[in-house]
Amino acid sequence: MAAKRTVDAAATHGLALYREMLRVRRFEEKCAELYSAAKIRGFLHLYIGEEAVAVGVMQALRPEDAIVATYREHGHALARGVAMGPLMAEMYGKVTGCSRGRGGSMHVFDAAARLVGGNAIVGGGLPLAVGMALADKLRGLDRVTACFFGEGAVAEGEFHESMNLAALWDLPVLFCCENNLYAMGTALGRSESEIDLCLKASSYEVPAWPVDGMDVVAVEDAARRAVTTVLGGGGPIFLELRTYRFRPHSMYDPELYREKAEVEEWKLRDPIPALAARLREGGALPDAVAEAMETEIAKEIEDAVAFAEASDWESVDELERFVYAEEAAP
Amino acid sequence: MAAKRTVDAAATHGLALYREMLRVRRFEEKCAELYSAAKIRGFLHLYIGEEAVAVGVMQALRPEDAIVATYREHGHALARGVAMGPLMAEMYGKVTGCSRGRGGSMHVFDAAARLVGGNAIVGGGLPLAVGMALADKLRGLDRVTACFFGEGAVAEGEFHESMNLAALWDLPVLFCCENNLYAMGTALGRSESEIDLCLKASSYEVPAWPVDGMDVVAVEDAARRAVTTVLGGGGPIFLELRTYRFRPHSMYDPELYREKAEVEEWKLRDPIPALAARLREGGALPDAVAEAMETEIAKEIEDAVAFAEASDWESVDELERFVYAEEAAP
Amino acid sequence: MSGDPAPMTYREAMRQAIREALLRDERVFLMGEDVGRYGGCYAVSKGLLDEFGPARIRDTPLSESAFVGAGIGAAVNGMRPIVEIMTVNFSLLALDQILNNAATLLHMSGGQFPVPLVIRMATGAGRQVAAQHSHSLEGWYAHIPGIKILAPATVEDARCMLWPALEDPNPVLIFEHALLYNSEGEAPAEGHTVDISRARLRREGRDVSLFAYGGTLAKTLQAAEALATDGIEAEVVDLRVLRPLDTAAILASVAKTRRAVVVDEGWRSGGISAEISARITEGCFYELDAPVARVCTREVPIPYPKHLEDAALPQVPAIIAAAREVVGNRG
Amino acid sequence: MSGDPAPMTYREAMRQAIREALLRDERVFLMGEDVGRYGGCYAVSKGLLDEFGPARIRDTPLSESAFVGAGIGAAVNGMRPIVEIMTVNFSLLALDQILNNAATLLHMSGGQFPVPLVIRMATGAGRQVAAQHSHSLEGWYAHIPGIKILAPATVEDARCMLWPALEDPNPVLIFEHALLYNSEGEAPAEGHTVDISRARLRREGRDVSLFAYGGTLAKTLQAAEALATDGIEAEVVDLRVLRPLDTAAILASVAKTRRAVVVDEGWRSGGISAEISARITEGCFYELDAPVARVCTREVPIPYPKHLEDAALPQVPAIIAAAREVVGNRG
Ligand SMILES: Cc1ncc(C[n+]2csc(CCOP(=O)(O)OP(=O)(O)O)c2C)c(N)n1
Ligand SMILES: Cc1ncc(C[n+]2csc(CCOP(=O)(O)OP(=O)(O)O)c2C)c(N)n1
Ligand SMILES: [Mg+2]
Ligand SMILES: [Mg+2]
Repeated sequence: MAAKRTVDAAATHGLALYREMLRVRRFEEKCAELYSAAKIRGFLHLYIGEEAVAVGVMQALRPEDAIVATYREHGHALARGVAMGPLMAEMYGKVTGCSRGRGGSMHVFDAAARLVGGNAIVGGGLPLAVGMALADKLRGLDRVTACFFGEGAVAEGEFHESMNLAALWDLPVLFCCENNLYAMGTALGRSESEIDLCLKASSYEVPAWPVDGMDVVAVEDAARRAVTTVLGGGGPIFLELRTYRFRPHSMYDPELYREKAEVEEWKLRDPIPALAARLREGGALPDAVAEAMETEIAKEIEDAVAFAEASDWESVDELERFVYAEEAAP
Repeated sequence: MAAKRTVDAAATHGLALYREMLRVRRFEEKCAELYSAAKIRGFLHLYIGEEAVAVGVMQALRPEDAIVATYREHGHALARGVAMGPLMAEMYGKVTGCSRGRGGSMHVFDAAARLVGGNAIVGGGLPLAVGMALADKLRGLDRVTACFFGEGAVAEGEFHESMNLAALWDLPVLFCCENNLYAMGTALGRSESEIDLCLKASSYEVPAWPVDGMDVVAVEDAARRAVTTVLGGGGPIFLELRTYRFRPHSMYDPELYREKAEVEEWKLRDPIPALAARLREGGALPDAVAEAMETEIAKEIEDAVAFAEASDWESVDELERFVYAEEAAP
Repeated sequence: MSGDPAPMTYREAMRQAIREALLRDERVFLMGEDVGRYGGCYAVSKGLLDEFGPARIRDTPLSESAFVGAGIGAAVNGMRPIVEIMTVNFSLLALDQILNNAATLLHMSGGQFPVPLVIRMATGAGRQVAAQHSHSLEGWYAHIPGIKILAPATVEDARCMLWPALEDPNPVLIFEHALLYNSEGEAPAEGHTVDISRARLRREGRDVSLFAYGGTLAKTLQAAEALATDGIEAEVVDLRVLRPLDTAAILASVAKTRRAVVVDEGWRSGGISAEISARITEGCFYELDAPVARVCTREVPIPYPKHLEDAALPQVPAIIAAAREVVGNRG
Repeated sequence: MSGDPAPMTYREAMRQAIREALLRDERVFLMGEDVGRYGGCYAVSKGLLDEFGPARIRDTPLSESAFVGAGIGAAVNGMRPIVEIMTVNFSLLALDQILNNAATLLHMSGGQFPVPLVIRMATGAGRQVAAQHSHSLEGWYAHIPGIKILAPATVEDARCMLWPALEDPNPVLIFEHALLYNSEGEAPAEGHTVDISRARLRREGRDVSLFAYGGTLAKTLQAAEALATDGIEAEVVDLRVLRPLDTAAILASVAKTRRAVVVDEGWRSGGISAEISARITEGCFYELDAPVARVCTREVPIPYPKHLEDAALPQVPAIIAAAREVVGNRG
C-alpha cells in the first residue's frame, strides 16, 4: 500500500514536472508566433530546450525564497507560478502585465512570486542576489535566493566579485549557472581559458556540482540537496546546469557559429520527450492524459493571449510614475 | 678558477641586489622625512619591507619588457632604472619629474624604462597590462609585460577578467601579486573566501607559484623561470610574492587593524639585513663595502633632493597641455 | 549623542548621523571598504565597529560593483543599507549597478521594487592626490533619473541629511567633499531634520545670485563677502540637492537679482553648471540682465602639484571676477 | 571596396570603413563581443573574420572592463585597436577604464603615453528593448576631458569618420545609433575624408537654428521641412562631434538666426543639450531673441511598449512645436 502510494506520488509529481515543462515550451512557441505577428516586439530570447533547468530548480524553492533571473526568463516566471495571463500581457506591453507592461520579455518582475527580474545586463543580477541573501541573513530569515545566469556571465567581473562575497559571508545564495555552451555566438571554449565551471566555483571555496540540465528529475534532486545545504548555513552552492538552447540566441540571430548537426544531436536529448518516455514506461502518461494536458495548456495559452489582447495600454500620462517611489518603502 | 669566477659573479650580483634594495629603502625613508617637511604632499605609499619583490622581479626583465605597477611603485621605478633625480622631482611635483611632476608619488611613468605607471585604481592596471601583451603578441615581438598588484586587487572583477583574457589568448603577461596580507586595513582572510591565491590562478589554467617575497634571490629565480616560460609562448604566469609592509598603508593610517607584534615578527625577516647576513657569511660584504655603499646612496639621494629642489614648477600656462596629444602617435 | 546643539566637525557630524540611524532602525547597516577595522578611510566610522559589531559595520573586499549591487539587493529585500564607496573615483566600477539596477528597478518593474538605499562617497579635489583621485562627479551623476543626489556642505547638513535619505524610498547618493571633513560648525539638537528636497539660501543679496554646493560653498561665501566690500550684494544659494534640482529656488533668486553665476567643482562641459544655466535661461530669460556665468574646474585631469591643482579648480578670485563681470553688464 | 560613390546602408558603410582600415594599416584590429563568428550583433563585421582571421577580428569573452582596458594597453603599445562595445548600455562596466585610463594616461604621464584607440558602440532607443538597453549616453560621455566623441548620423559619416578617428592620437569614441544601421545613403568615393573636428550644416535657414546629431538628425530635418511649409526656415546643424564641441559653428548659426532649439535623445537634465544651451547663452546672449529651447528624452527609464517609448523620445511634432514657440517669441 505504502509502496503503491509512493509510486503514485512519484508519478503525480513526474506528471506535474512534465506539465510545467510543456507549459513553458508551448508558451514560448506561441511567443515566437506572436513575434512574427509583431504582437511581441523588442528582444525575445527563448528558453526552448532548457526547460528542465527552471522547472527542476523551482521545485526546490519555497514561496518565501526569491529568484533573480536573466532576459531569458519566461520559463522561470511560469515555473515559479507567475500566472500566464499577466506574463503574456507583459510580452505585449499591456498595463495588466506583471511589470505593468513596461519591462517586456526581458524584464519580468513579480513581487508576489518574489521574482526580482528579468535582468538584461549579463552578470547584473548576481550582486543583487547576493544582497538579497545578505538581507535574509541579517534579518534572520531562513530563505534562499536562487540566481540564474548563463555561462557567458562567468567571464564578467561581477561573477567573480559576487561568488567571493557570497562565500566570504556564508550567504544563502543558490547560483544556478545555465551552461548552454554559447553566449550569443561565442562558444564556452572561446570565452574561458578553463571551461570546467565547477572548478572556478571551487576557487571561492563554493561547493559546485555539475548537473544534467536535460533531466528535470536530476535537476530537481540537485536543487533540493543544494537548498538544504544552503539553508543549513553552509553558504552558497554553485550548480552547473548543462543544457542547450535549441533556438537562436534571439529572434535576430543567423546562427553562423554552430553546426546544424550539433543542434540536432542535442535535440535528441530534449528534456520533454525524455521525461515523457520515462513516464510512459511507468504507465504514468497514457496518450489520453497527454492529449488532455496539451488541450488544457492550449486553452491556458489561448486565454492568456485573449487576456493580453483585451488588456489596455498604460496611459501615457503615467510615463513618469515610479521613476521615484510614491510612498515609503515597506 | 671557473668556480671562483662563478662565486665572484654571484657575489657581485648579490651585492648589486643588496644595493638596489638599499637604494629603495633609503630613498623611501627620505620620502617619509620629506613628507613630514611638506615637500611631498598628497598620498604617499611606502614599499618599505617589500623591496625584495620589485628588485627581484626586475632582474628578470629586459629593457624591451614593460612594467605596469600601482600607487606603491617607487621601488619598481628605481629598480627598473628610473633615475633618482627625476623620480624625486616627481615626488615634489616639479616639471623635471619623470611624469613632468603631474603624477606625484602615485603616478610614476617613464617611457624610456617602459614603465606604464603608477596606477591608483586598484586593479586598474591589469587590463592595461593584458593589452600591452596583446600588442606584443600581435606585433610578433618577444616581450613580456610584468604587472604588479596587491592581493587586495584579487577581489576586483578586473583581476578575474584580466586573468581569463591573458590565459585564453596565451599572452605574455607576468602577473606579480604582491601579497602583503593587507589591503589598507583589510586582512586577506576578511576579503577572500579562499585565501590560497595560487589556487585562484589555477582556475584560469594559469600556472601559479608562491614565492618567498622576503628573499630577493628566490624572487629573482622565480621571475627568471617565469619570464622564460612566458617568452616560450606558454601564456601568462602568476607569481604570488609573499611579503609584508612594515609601514602604515599610507601616511594617514593609524594601523588599528594589526598588532604591533605581528609587524615586529615580520621585521625579523626584513629582506635587506637578511641578504646582508648571507653576503657577510660568504665574505662578500665587508663593513667597509657596506659603509661605502651607504655613503654612495646617501649622496645619490642628496643629489636627487638637490635636483628636485632646484627644479622648476611646470608653468600654469601648460595646464591644458596633453589633455589631447599634440602630434600623431608613434 | 546629546540633545543639545553642539560644535563639531563635519566628520563627527557624519559619524553621529550614522550612529543615530543604526540606533533608530535595526534595518540600517553600514557596508564598504575599510569601514570597520580601519575606521573608515576618512575616519568617519571610527568606533562604530566596536559599538555595533561586524554584522552591521561590514568591511567588504575591494569589489565595488558587487557590494554596491549587494546594497541594492539588500534594500529590495527589506534592509536599509548605507553603502560607503571610499571615494567617487572608485564608483565608476559600480556605475552599471547604480544606473541599470538601483535607478531602474522601480520603474521597470512597474512600481513593485523600490530601492531604499543610501550610497555615501567622498568627492572632490584639493588634496594633491592627482588625476585618478580627484574627481568631482556628483553633478554628472545628477543626469540619472531614478536616483537622488545630495551634497551636504555644512555640519548641519552632514548631521541631518542621512536620516531623511534613509527614510526616502529611493536610492539616494550622498557626496561628501573630502576637504570638508575637518571643517567645524554647529550641529543642531537631536531630532532636528532638514528638508532634502530644497536648496538653502546661505546669504541674502540683491545684485547677483551665486549658486554653489558642497566643496564650493565656502569659497563662494568668501567671494560674496569680498564683493560686499565693493558694494555688490551677492545672494548665495546652496543647491544641496543636485537631483532633483530645486528649480523654484534657483529661479526665485534669479528673478530677484537678474544675474547669476554658477560655481561648480565639476568639469565645465556638460557639468551641472550647464544644466543650471540652461534652466535659468528657460525659466527667466526675459528677466536676465546678463548671461549666466560659470566658474568650473578646468577641463583637465587634476595634476598633483599644488599650483597646478589650484589653477585647475574654481577659486575665490575667479568667482569674484565672474560676479563683477556679470554685474558690470547692467542691461 | 570600390573607388566610386555608391548607395549603401549605414551598416555597410561602417563595415567598409573597418575593412579599409584593416587593409590600410596592419596595426589595426577589431575586438569585441561576437564581432567574429557571430558577425557582430548588428551584423556590421559580418564576413570580416573570414577575410582577416581571428587575430585581427577578435571575439572577446563578456568582460567589458578587461577588453576595453586591453584596447587601451594595446594602443599604448603600438597597435591601433578598434574596440567594439556591443551597445552603450554595457559600456558602464568599462567606464573606469575609459575615464581613469584612456582619458587620463597622456596628461598624467606628462605627455608620454598617448592612447590612439577607437571605441565604437551602438547607442539609442527606439526598438522597444526597454530600460536597460535603450540608453543614449554619448552626450554624457562628452563630459570627460581627454576623449573625443563622434556621432555619425549619415552614411557618409559612417563611411568616413573611422579612418581619421584612427589617425587621431587620442581615444575616440564613436556612437552609432542602432536605428541608423538600416538607413540608406550615398557613400563617397574611396579616399574621401571628413573633418572630425567640425559640425556640419545640413540645411540652411534664417529663422531658427536646430541642433541635432546621430539619431535625432533625421527627425530634425523632417521637422525643418514641415516648418518650411509654414514659412519658417529652420537651419539644421548636425553637431557630429560632441567633444570637443564645435562651438564656433553653433554660435555662427545662432548669430544668424537669433533663435535655437537643441534636439537630443539623451535625458534632459545634465545632458549635452544643457551644455549647448549654456554655450549659446555665454556666446551670444545679446543676439538671442528667445531663450534656447530643448527637446530631449523624458527623464525616465525607457519603457518597452511602443506608445510609451515614443512618448519618452524626442519626436518630430515636439521639435516643430519648440521651433514654433521659439520663433513666435519675436523680441
Ligand atoms: C554586460 C553585457 N554585455 C553584453 C550583453 C549582450 N548580450 C546579451 S545576452 C548575451 C549572451 C549571454 O550569454 P549567456 O550568459 O551564456 O546566457 P544565454 O543567452 O546563453 O542564456 C550577450 C553578449 C549584455 N546584455 N550585457
Ligand atoms: C578601485 C579602488 N578601490 C579602492 C581604492 C582605495 N585603496 C587604495 S589602496 C587600497 C588597498 C589595496 O590593497 P592591495 O591591493 O593589497 O595593495 P597594497 O596597498 O597592500 O600594496 C585601497 C582600498 C582604490 N584606490 N581603488
Ligand atoms: Mg549561454
Ligand atoms: Mg596588500
